[in-house]
Amino acid sequence: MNNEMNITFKSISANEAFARISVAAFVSSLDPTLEEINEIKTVVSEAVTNAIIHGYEENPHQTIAITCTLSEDNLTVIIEDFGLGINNIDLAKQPLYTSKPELERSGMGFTIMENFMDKVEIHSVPDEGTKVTMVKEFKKSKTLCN
Amino acid sequence: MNNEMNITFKSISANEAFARISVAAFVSSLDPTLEEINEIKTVVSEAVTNAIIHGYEENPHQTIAITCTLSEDNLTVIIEDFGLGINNIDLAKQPLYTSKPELERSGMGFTIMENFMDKVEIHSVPDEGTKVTMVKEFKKSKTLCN
Amino acid sequence: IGEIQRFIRDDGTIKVSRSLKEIGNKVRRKKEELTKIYGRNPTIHEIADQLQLSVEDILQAEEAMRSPQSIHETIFE
Ligand SMILES: Nc1ncnc2c1ncn2[C@@H]1O[C@H](COP(=O)(O)OP(=O)(O)O)[C@@H](O)[C@H]1O
Ligand SMILES: Nc1ncnc2c1ncn2[C@@H]1O[C@H](COP(=O)(O)OP(=O)(O)O)[C@@H](O)[C@H]1O
Ligand SMILES: [Mg+2]
Ligand SMILES: [Mg+2]
Repeated sequence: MNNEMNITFKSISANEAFARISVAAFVSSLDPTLEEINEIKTVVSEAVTNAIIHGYEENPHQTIAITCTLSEDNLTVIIEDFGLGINNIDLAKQPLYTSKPELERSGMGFTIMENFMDKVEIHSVPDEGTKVTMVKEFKKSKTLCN
Repeated sequence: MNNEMNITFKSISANEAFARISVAAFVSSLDPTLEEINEIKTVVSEAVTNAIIHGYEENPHQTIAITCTLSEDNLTVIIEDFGLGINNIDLAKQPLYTSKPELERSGMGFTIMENFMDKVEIHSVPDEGTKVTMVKEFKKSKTLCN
Repeated sequence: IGEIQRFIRDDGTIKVSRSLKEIGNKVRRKKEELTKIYGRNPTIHEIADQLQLSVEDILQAEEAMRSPQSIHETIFE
């Protein structure tokens, strides 16, 4: 069964948990494993944190949007902000690269997303915002058992 | 800190759990008691079920929208569908009244909402849809501790 | 609604974070057991069925295991 949801929320760090739990709850109808749930939670947290810290530089009055689409055996999550954008996407994706070393960022956000998801696409326009599209495939064998 | 979120999702009964968990996760920044969380989850379930069963008569291709606003010590939840609407709101609110006795509905949805929430407002236009606005106040003493 | 709520009602609200952690530990143990039996990671429904919990309970317990600042952790403190 195809399914879809959208959430929008303010750029407040307390909403990171809300976003993570909402996406996890939405995905649970696909009957994922705990590993898959935790991977999805982690990538949602990374992308939402990026939007808050980098996209909006911690201005709490901005909006973050998430769209999730489920088809038979895969999930697409799109996480979007309308903030500063990324000048050099190739540089941003490099492991350990961070533009905010003073905040003790690890620079591993995009690397984690690429590891846990089957596809990660970053679309970003300076001063317009950033849209991260991620796809995760769930094993057919498992979903067929239900 | 004021906070706000919106969610929209398809009128599929699997999304009832998603909606309930999302609203609970959002509210948890107010540091509610477990009882308050359970009350909120229950009213969200009742209103979403009403939208699916009555508003859309189980057509799974329609959309339900929820908006939550948090201020210092209260939560406003608005649950909206764009379905059949309610002809007689006073009748609909009566305990035990149901227009679908064949589905073994209890007719207690609105009564439960009125019991668990501090304010319930129903706005409905036949063939346009139904919007249920609910407010819950949280005890000040508790939220001040944060 | 679920086992967690019942647990809390029986035990008093103060222990909520501990009871969630206990459920989280049960979930981890059952997960390992089922992984051996099935030869793959069990799904969230398979774990829920075995423990007679709801999927919602499992999600809540997993979130509580996730971080010490978890929302559930602070509910009664
Ligand atoms: N939503 C965003 N808006 C603007 N810049 C971003 C965004 N997400 C990531 N970036 C840029 O990409 C860099 C790398 O991101 P990431 O791998 O998550 O590392 P970190 O967040 O630890 O810096 C960030 O330092 C930032 O410069
Ligand atoms: N979203 C809605 N759209 C259309 N009709 C509704 C909606 N919500 C409630 N109703 C009407 O109000 C009646 C009472 O609702 P409720 O108290 O929840 O009882 P029940 O759902 O058990 O019938 C319903 O039987 C239905 O006729
Ligand atoms: Mg990051
Ligand atoms: Mg009802």
